[in-house]
Formats: sequence, C-alpha cells, structure tokens
Amino acid sequence: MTNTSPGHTHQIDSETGKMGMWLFLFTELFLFGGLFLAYAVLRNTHSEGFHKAAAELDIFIGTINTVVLLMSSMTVAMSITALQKDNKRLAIRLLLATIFLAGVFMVNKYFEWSHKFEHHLWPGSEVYLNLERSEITFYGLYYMMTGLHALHVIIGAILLVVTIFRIKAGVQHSGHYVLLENSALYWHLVDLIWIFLFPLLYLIT
Amino acid sequence: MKNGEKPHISSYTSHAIVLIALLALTFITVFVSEINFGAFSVGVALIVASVKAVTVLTYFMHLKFENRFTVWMVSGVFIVFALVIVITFIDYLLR
Amino acid sequence: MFNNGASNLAEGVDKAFAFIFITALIFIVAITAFMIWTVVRYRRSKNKEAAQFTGSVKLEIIWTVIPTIIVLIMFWYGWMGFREMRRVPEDALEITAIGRIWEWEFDYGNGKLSKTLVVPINQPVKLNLVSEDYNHSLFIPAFRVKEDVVPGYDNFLWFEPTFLGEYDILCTEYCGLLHYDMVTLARVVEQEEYETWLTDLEATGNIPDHPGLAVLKKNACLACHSLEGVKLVGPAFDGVFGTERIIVDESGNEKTILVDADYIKKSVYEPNAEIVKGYGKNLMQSYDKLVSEEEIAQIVEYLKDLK
Amino acid sequence: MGKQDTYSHISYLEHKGRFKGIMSWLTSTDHKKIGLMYLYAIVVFFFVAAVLGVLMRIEKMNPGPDIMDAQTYNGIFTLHGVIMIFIVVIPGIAAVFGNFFLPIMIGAKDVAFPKLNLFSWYVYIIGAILGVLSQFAGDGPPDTGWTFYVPYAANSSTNVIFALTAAFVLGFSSILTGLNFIVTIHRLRAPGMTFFKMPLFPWSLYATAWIQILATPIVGITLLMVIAERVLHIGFFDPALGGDPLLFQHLFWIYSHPAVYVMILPAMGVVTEIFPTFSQKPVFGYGAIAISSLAIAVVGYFVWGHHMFTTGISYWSRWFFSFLTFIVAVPSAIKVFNWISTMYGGSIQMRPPLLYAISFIFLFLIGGFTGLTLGALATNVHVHDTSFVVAHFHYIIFGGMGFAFFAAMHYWFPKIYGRMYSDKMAYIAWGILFVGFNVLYFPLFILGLQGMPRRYFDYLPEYHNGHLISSIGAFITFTGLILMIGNLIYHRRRGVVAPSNPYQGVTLEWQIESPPTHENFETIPVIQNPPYLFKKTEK
Ligand code: HEA
Ligand code: HEA
Ligand code: HEC
Ligand code: CUA
Ligand SMILES: [Cu+2]
Repeated sequence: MTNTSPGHTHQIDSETGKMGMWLFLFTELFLFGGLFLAYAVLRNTHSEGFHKAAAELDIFIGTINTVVLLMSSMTVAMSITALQKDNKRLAIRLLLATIFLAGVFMVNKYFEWSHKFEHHLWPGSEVYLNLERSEITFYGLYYMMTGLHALHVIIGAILLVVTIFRIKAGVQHSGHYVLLENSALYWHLVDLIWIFLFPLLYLIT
Repeated sequence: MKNGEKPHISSYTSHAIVLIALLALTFITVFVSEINFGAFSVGVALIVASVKAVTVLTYFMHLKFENRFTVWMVSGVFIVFALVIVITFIDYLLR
Repeated sequence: MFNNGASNLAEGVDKAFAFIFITALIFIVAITAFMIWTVVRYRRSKNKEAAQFTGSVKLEIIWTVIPTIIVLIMFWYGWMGFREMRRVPEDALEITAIGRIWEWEFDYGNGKLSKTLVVPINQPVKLNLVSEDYNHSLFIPAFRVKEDVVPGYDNFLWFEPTFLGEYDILCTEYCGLLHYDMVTLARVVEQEEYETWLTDLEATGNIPDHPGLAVLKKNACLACHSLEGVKLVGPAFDGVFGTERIIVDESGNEKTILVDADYIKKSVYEPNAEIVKGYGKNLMQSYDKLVSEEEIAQIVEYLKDLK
Repeated sequence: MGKQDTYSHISYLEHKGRFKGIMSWLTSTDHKKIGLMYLYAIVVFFFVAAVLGVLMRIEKMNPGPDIMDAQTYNGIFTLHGVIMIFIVVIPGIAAVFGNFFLPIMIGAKDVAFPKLNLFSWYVYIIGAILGVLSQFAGDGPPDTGWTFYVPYAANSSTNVIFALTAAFVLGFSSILTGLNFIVTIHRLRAPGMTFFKMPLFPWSLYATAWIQILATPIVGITLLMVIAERVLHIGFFDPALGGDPLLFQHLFWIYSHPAVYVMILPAMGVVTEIFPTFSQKPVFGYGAIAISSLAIAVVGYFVWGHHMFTTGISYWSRWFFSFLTFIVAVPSAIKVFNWISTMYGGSIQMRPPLLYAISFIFLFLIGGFTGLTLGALATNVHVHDTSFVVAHFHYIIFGGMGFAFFAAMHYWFPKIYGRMYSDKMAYIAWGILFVGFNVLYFPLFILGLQGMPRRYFDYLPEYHNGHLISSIGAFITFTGLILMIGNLIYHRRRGVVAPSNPYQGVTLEWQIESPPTHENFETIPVIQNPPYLFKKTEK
C-alpha cells in the first residue's frame, strides 16, 4: 500500500506492514476462537452426539485436505525465498502452485458438502431438524466452521492472485515484498486454523 | 528492512523438511485416532495439533527470525485465548 | 435497604450493601472535598508558582494496598451473603416455579397449580425454576432473591420468609412484549392457613385439557388471546370460528374473510400476512417451527367448540 | 525517497486535496479530517439516541401507557442502547480525539495506515446506517435490548438481523481503528520518544486498542452465529434445537465487558492530559497511570461473568468473577488518587475543561462504587437487572465517558478550530447539565434498590415518585446539553481567534499552530524530555 498524503511519500516499510498483518491475524484468530469456544462448550454437554455425528464425516477427504493445505503452506513460504533470491519466475510459479492447491481443497470441500446435501443434510432442512438435538448442534458447528474457513481460503487465494500481479508489475521485488509476506502470513493462518479444525471435527469419534 | 540489516532467507530444503515433519504428524494423528484412547484421544489429538501449529508459526511464518516483540505478541495472544477457555470452563465443569 | 427484608437472606445482602455504601460515602465525600479544597487553595491568583514534584513511590504503594484491602473486604461480605443463598436446608418445601410468556405458575405437585405463590412463614422454601420458552428471572425484592429462569437449565433459589404479608414477584429478565406485566404476588401465611389453602386448591393440573387447549397453553398463546372475550394483545378466541373478519393484507388492502381452518393455519404460520384490522403488525410471531399441522388441527377442533 | 513537500502554513481545514467542498472531506486520508468526520457523525447519532432516551422518560413520567405502546417502548430502548453503545461511545473518544491527536502527540504526520483509517470511517458509517435502517426495513424495529439475549433474539419476529449485522459491521470498524493505532504507536513515534516518554492519552489509546483487537472479533462471530441461528435454525443457542442459551451470554460478555473499558480508558486518558495543564504541574505518578491502563485492559478482559451472576452459572464461577471484578477496581482507584494529587500544590486555573474533568471524577466515583455494589455477589442478586444497573451505567458512561468527552471538546476546541468558545456560557451550561444529570439518574438508584426492574414499559404505583423526578431531570439535562453544544457550534466560526497555546500546555499538540497545518509539523520534533515538563530541567 502506498501512501498519498504529503509528508508520507515513502512506501510503508515492511516492519509496519507486517505488524499490521499480524494484528489482523489476531482478530481472525479470535473470530474462529469464538467458534472454538462454542465447540468446546457444546461438545462438553453433548459428547455422545458429537461422537456419533463426527463418525459420519469422511476422514479420508479430511486427511487429503490437510495434506493439501500443508503443501500449499510450504509452496507459499518457498515463494518468499524465491523472491528474496530475485527469482521472480519461480516465485510466481510457486504462488500458482499454491492457488492450484487451494483449488484442490475447495473441490474436495465441494464434494464433501454436496455429498451431505444429497442426503438433504443442510442446516434448516427437514432431515437436519429431525436429527437428535446434539447432532444438530454438531452439524451446525461443522457447517459454520468449515464454511467460514472455506471463505478464508477464497479470500486468501484472491490475495495471492493480486500478489502475482504485483510481482509481475515489478512492484514487489527482492527489495520490497511486504505484500507477498503478508499474503503468505494470511495463507498460513488459513492452514493454522485447519490444523485444529481437522482433528476436532473429523478425528474425535 | 530497517538499519540495513539483512532479512533472513530460509532455504528451500528447510521448508521441505518442515513439510515432511508436518505430514508425519498428520499421519500420526490419523493413525492414533483409529485406536481408542478413551478420554485421552482428544488430548492427544490436540497436543499433536498444537505441535503442528507451533511448527507452522516458527518456520513457515518466520517467527523464529522476527523481532522479539512479535514473538511476545503471538504468545500473549494465545495465552489470552487459552485463559478465556479455561475461565469459561470454571462454569461448565463445576456446575 | 429501602424496604425491610422479609426473609432470612435479607440480612446478608443488606450487610454487604451497608458496608459498601458507607465506604463509598466516605471516599466520595473525602475525594470531592479534597478536590474542591485544592482548587480553591491553589488557585492561580493565590499560587503563582506550581510545585514540580512528579510522584511518590510511598504514596503509590499506600493507595494500591489500602483499596485492595477494602475491596477484598467488600468481596468477602458479598460472598458470605451469597453463600447462604446456595445452601438449601434439607427440610425445604419444594415448589416448581414455571415461567412462560408472560405469566408465572407455581406447581405444588399432584397437579396443584397456582398463579400466586403461597408459602408458610418460617419454613424454608426451595423454588425449582423452569422456563417453557425464553429467559425469565424470578425476583422477589422483599426477600432479596433473584435467579434467572433459563430454558434447558435447572436453576433454583430458596428463602425462608420471616414476616407475614404480600410481596411482589417480578420478572427481571427481558422476555418480550409484556415483560413488564409478568408480575404476581407472594403471600406469606401461617402454617395452618397454608395447609387449608393447599387442600382447597383444585388439582386442575390433573384434569386433562382438550388437546387443542393443551397446545394453546403449551405455546403460551393465551398470553395474548383470551378465552373469555377480553381483548388482550390479540383478539379473543371465543366465538371467532365461523365469524367474519376484516383483515389487512401485506399490501395494505382490506378484505373481509371467514375464519376457517385454513385461515387459522395461516394466522399461526404467517401472522403478518393478514392482520386483523385494528391490531398491530409484528406482535405475533410465526409458530412454524413450534406448532405442527396436527396441532393446528387440534386447535381448530377446540376453537370450533368454544362459543 | 519520493518528492519532498514544501511546508505550507495553511491550516488543515483549508488544505486543498484533489477535490473541493464536501468531497475534499470524504476522500481525505488526513487523520484530523477523519477525526472530525467521526465527531460529526457521532454527535448526530448521539442526538438521535438521546431524544429516544427522553421519549422513554416521558413515557415513564406516569404509570400506564402515555405516549406509546409496549412494543414501541421495547423498540426504543433497544435502538437507544444499540446506538449509544455501538455507534456513540465505543468509537467515541478514540475515533474522534484519538484520530485527531494521537499522531500529533507522538510527533507523527499521520497514522500508520491513512487509507485504512478512511476505510474504517466508511465501514462505521455503513454500520450506523444499517442500524438506523433496522427501524424501517423488514418487519419492524428490533426489540431485543442491546444485549440480544437468545432465545428471545432468535425468535423475535422483528428485524433483529439488521441490528445484528449493524453491530457486526461497527465492530469491524472498531477493530481496524485499534489496529491502526497500535501500529502507529509502535512505528511512528518521533525520534527520542520512548514508550515512557509518551504522553498518557496515547498510552490509554494503546491499552484500548488491544482490547478492541482481541475482544471485538468474539462478539462478531457471536452475532454471526445468532444470524445463522435465525436464518438456518442452527442449534447453537436455542435450547429448542439443542443449543445453550448461557453460551451466548458468555460469548456476548467476553466482548461486551471489555468493551466498557474501551469506553472509559480513553476518557481517563483525556482527563490525565487536562489536570497537569491546568495545574501547570507534571502529572503525579506517570508510571502508575500508564501501567494501570494496561492492568485495567488485561484484568478487565477476564471479568465478563459478573453480568451473569444470577443466570445459574456455577458457584465457583460466580466466586471467581466477583473476585476479579473487585481486583479491576484497584487500578481505577490508583488513577483517581494520582489525578487529585496532580492538582495538589499546582497553580490551578479554573477553566471549563478542568471543571468538566473534576465533575468526571465525581460522577465516575459514584458510578464506580455502585459498580462495586453490583460486583458483590450478595448485593448483585438484589439489584441485578433493576434500574440500579441502569443508573450505574449512565453514571459511568454518560457521567464518566460523556463528561470526559465534553471536557475534551472544550480542551481541544481552540486547537481544532482555532477559535475560543465563551467560558461564561460553558459554565452556565455545565451548571444546568450537572444538576439535571443527577436529578435524572440518582432516583434510579433508589428505585432499583426498591425493586424496580429495568426494561419495564410500565411500573407498579409505588415507584411513581422516583420516575417522576427522574423524568424532570431529563428535561433539565436536555437544556444543559443544548446550551453546551450550542456554545461550541456558535463559536466554531465566530469565536475570538485562539492563540496556538491558550492554556500553556506542554504536550506536542500545543507546540504547533492552531488549527494545525495539513502536515502537522514543519520538522519532526526530536524528543529528549519526559512529556509533562512545565519548568526547564536545568535549575
Ligand atoms: C464505561 C463503562 C463502564 C465502566 C467503566 C464500568 C465499570 C465497572 N462496572 Fe459496570 N456496567 C456498564 C458499564 C461500565 N461499567 C454497563 C453498560 C453495564 C450494563 C450492561 C447491561 O446489562 O446492559 C454495567 C454493568 C455492570 C455489572 C452487572 C450488573 C448486572 O447486570 O447485574 C457489574 C457487576 O459487577 C458492573 C461492575 C462494574 C465495576 C466493578 C466497575 C469498575 O471498573 C469501577 C471501578 C471504579 C471505582 C471503584 C471508583 C474509583 C475508585 C476509587 C475512588 C478508589 C477507592 C476505591 C476503593 C476503596 C475500592 N457493571
Ligand atoms: C452513552 C450511553 C448512553 C447515554 C448518553 C444515555 C442517555 C440517556 N438515557 Fe440511556 N441507556 C444506555 C446508554 C446511554 N443512555 C444503554 C446502553 C441502555 C440500555 C438499553 C437496554 O436495556 O438494552 C440505556 C437505557 C436507558 C433507560 C432504561 C430503559 C429501561 O430499562 O426501561 C432509560 C430510561 O430512562 C434511559 C434514558 C436515558 C436518558 C433520558 C438519557 C439522556 O441523558 C440523554 C441526554 C441527552 C439529551 C437530553 C438531549 C441531547 C441534545 C439534543 C437532542 C439537542 C439537539 C441539539 C442541537 C441539534 C444543537 N436510557
Ligand atoms: C405476542 C402475542 C401473541 C401470541 C403469543 C400469539 N398471538 Fe395470535 N395474534 C396476536 C395478535 C396481535 C393478532 C392480531 C394480528 C394478526 O392477525 O396478526 C393475532 C391473531 C391471531 C389469529 C387470528 C385471530 C382472529 O381473530 O382473526 C389466530 C388464529 C391466532 N392469532 C392464533 C394464535 C395461536 C394459535 C398462538 C399460539 C401458538 C398465538 N396466536 C400466539 C398476538 C399473539
Ligand atoms: Cu419474563 Cu421478563
Ligand atoms: Cu462488566
């Protein structure tokens, strides 16, 4: 981000930009934090139903998605290294790989959700409302948490696309790459949250 | 960078090693979840997840090479969140 | 406090209040007086040169430690008064207090229901709090007791009334339209009087209601619709079935329609689609989650007979 | 790097950007203009909500329905609460005076992210408009109270979703402002200004900003969950679907208790600036005041349960929250004692800002001590959700944060507009306001102790006298406020031209022109001394 007000003709230096990003990540963390807290509390009161409902989730897809996200986290981290070493082409390729992996993640998610929808299991549906109370709660959390997470995947991917264009335009280069660093940080956050979502939703049966 | 200090450049191999470690941890949790540890299974899963999270934070997110203050902030924030959970559970567990 | 406490718990509450109140009074008066004095004494016309000291560790410690001690004492008083409120004696008389929009009901067991709370003097009473819909809160100012009535939770409170008389029971958790009207009485009577009262209390809870009436009761429809021709929030129910009504639909047009089964169903599921003329919009909420079609049929059956 | 601007001595008010007229404001990233845009928006919304407050008082003058029905009353206190809390006092001092003076007081030319700053203002306006729209769109004014307690909020047929979204959007704006301030304080302090050479108003903003960042997202997600619950019937909170109504209250207060410190901390910062200036004396106990702000922020984060003492939370949970509630009172106490000691031995010039600051302390004391009454377990059971609570928070928000806001308006008025207001009018307005305020709210304490619940459209006849007195107080307050605001508005253009330092203040904002230029400083100052040094150090 450049700054137009006079007296501030410099670009925002990387420390400032990065600090802003970290603070923003904290708010994201607490946004999900509220959901994690709700999860903890509701699981405490409905542990039976949670076990039962969690068993319905597909561990295989969940694992694949975990692997995909971890890999994408690595590619985006490598992309910073590449840009630092002035290897623009590699940096862009690594970002493209990251976005590709994000796509894979979303496709998996799509299959997972549409599988549920085929069974008429979406929030508010007849089937849904006729489940046991505790299962309703679990699925509510499941949809809300994975849905919000998926939204973050999309935002993160868009951010990465923007970054690619900025690198192409030469605005982000080995001497100045706050945007790349920040989008990478954001992307890692997406990964970080999934690291917790995965065991909580899929594994604890 | 300020004061002309050189930013740390992590090597490609170090990133790859971190990934391998993370994948290994993932498979361990999936594997462990198949065995039933009863009440402990949640604990085990969460501990592994925390280890993974710390790994991502330190290496991928460069915390290891950031200034001290950022590290303090991040740890502080996690502590605050943990306290919120603990305090809420003073209510739920002792009811 | 401002009305005398009429239960054993009042003492603990009033003591804590007195301590906090007196401390507060001393501090507020002292600090205000000090401020006025400094402002007058050190006014610029008299004191041209300001002293330039910047602090004192000793004072800093004093006014950290002393308030800490004072607040801990306050905390202790509060805790002691509160501890009593959670220690229910073994021999307490158990009554279930039911909160629903917008009335209280007290269940004395064996189907004996009463709209007012009647309790014998000097007898510990435990109220088990049950909500049928939203959050309510049962508050008896004279007894210094209050506890929320939360759906899905087993809350309770207890007290031992120490004076004869009638005391207000209020709802202090906002619960919608007639929250302010969710008021009833607690009557403290002699033991004998209590017993005769209880014996005379009809066990209405045991006579099964018409299934339609049961649905109306369960969903608290009667909070707004009377069965005796009185206009409450909504129109009275007796004699509606089969009569004509002027209604206003969503685009504001007036129509005359006949009250039949379909109209009643629509009134329950989409109350805002057709408003009876003279009544407000948005007062009645949709019951599509809460009342099944089967139950509507029962309501209709009931309303048919209600003349 | 970049081109070097030549310094022009044109005030920021006349500074020409790319656009003219109102657009030059709406597109400006100048922190001063953004601060003023917040000010105007907040004042407008304050009037709206205040009029609603007066309407409630008129309704309650006599028992029985007078000028409205119960549904309208429920809608009115909801809107009154939502506007006052989310639109007026939470941004309040931080967004107005924080934006305007934080960069100046730390010797910076702007905040760290000026565009983001402008963006947060737009987010704020969108949120505010949504809040107002909730009254007209859809199914009628929301009637849940500003606390949105579920299950009622999940079932009410009114337009709750709009109000929830509005609060969510406003929270987002508040987060961005907080983020901006933290980065600004860390990165843009003038050379030589260490953290402990920073004035105390920035310190209080720093503590506030951390709360904004770490607490607001929780309420954000909570409101989203209620929306999901309403739209999709997900069972988070509604027991009919397996949810937990107390979970909502936990989540809500995890934010909304810290939010009360978002309101009061900047207010404390303001009066901390005022006392030294009018006493011509360094602030007493600089370190203690700075650290106690952080202490309030940290401890205050964990006391949310004191709003839930009677909901049936566990015995030890009540114990714990009550205990911590008393602990947070101590840093507030420390501040009060330091303020009054700052005046001791000074050379005190009585001017309107000081008068407002002193009345702040008085009213804050009453609000604070009644807070302690609420925090004690036994007494809370009696007074929870009665008008005692209503009186407590009006004393501490309106009397505390409100009076500090007025103090700040008078204190910085000459700097902002380059004109002086009339002192005489300010005193008269203060007198009426102060008397009216106490007549308005003090009776509510007594009513509450007698058992008058809050959010009651009507009341039992025994509470009539108190309500009548209180309603009369509302009119007096109204008169006082109009006089005060009128005085300021009138003299904004017509007042005597103000010198650059009318009160002999020593913090950086008084060292530059009035009104400041667009760039604030001709050259960025280099700081050597602690902030409140009224006499040279070398004796
Ligand atoms: C600016 C906002 C603000 C501030 C700063 C405070 C400050 C405090 N509040 Fe208040 N509070 C509200 C706004 C605020 N509150 C609101 C809006 C509500 C109602 C919400 C709703 O339900 O709608 C509320 C409700 C509320 C409740 C819940 C009531 C209920 O519903 O049952 C409680 C209970 O503990 C409480 C306590 C306190 C305490 C202990 C402080 C303390 O921080 C006060 C500390 C200050 C002092 C103690 C005075 C100064 C000290 C001295 C001069 C030194 C001497 C002191 C000693 C010797 C102890 N408040
Ligand atoms: C900043 C916070 C704030 C402020 C300042 C006020 C100010 C006022 N409030 Fe407050 N109030 C709240 C925050 C606030 N309120 C909150 C959070 C609630 C809880 C809501 C809930 O329960 O959900 C509440 C609830 C509440 C109730 C309780 C409702 C109930 O429980 O039944 C009442 C009742 O009397 C009331 C009255 C008033 C009055 C009379 C004022 C007055 O003092 C207002 C003073 C202002 C004026 C009198 C007029 C101002 C000037 C003008 C309009 C002039 C215009 C001039 C020009 C154009 C130049 N309020
Ligand atoms: C909050 C108060 C309230 C509650 C509770 C309520 N209603 Fe109503 N009801 C109204 C109002 C007001 C009207 C008139 C406006 C309208 O037609 O929507 C009304 C209208 C009706 C009508 C049309 C009556 C006529 O005379 O034409 C029917 C039938 C009805 N309600 C049934 C019910 C049933 C069944 C329930 C419970 C499951 C219920 N109501 C609960 C307020 C309420
Ligand atoms: Cu029931 Cu309020
Ligand atoms: Cu609080």
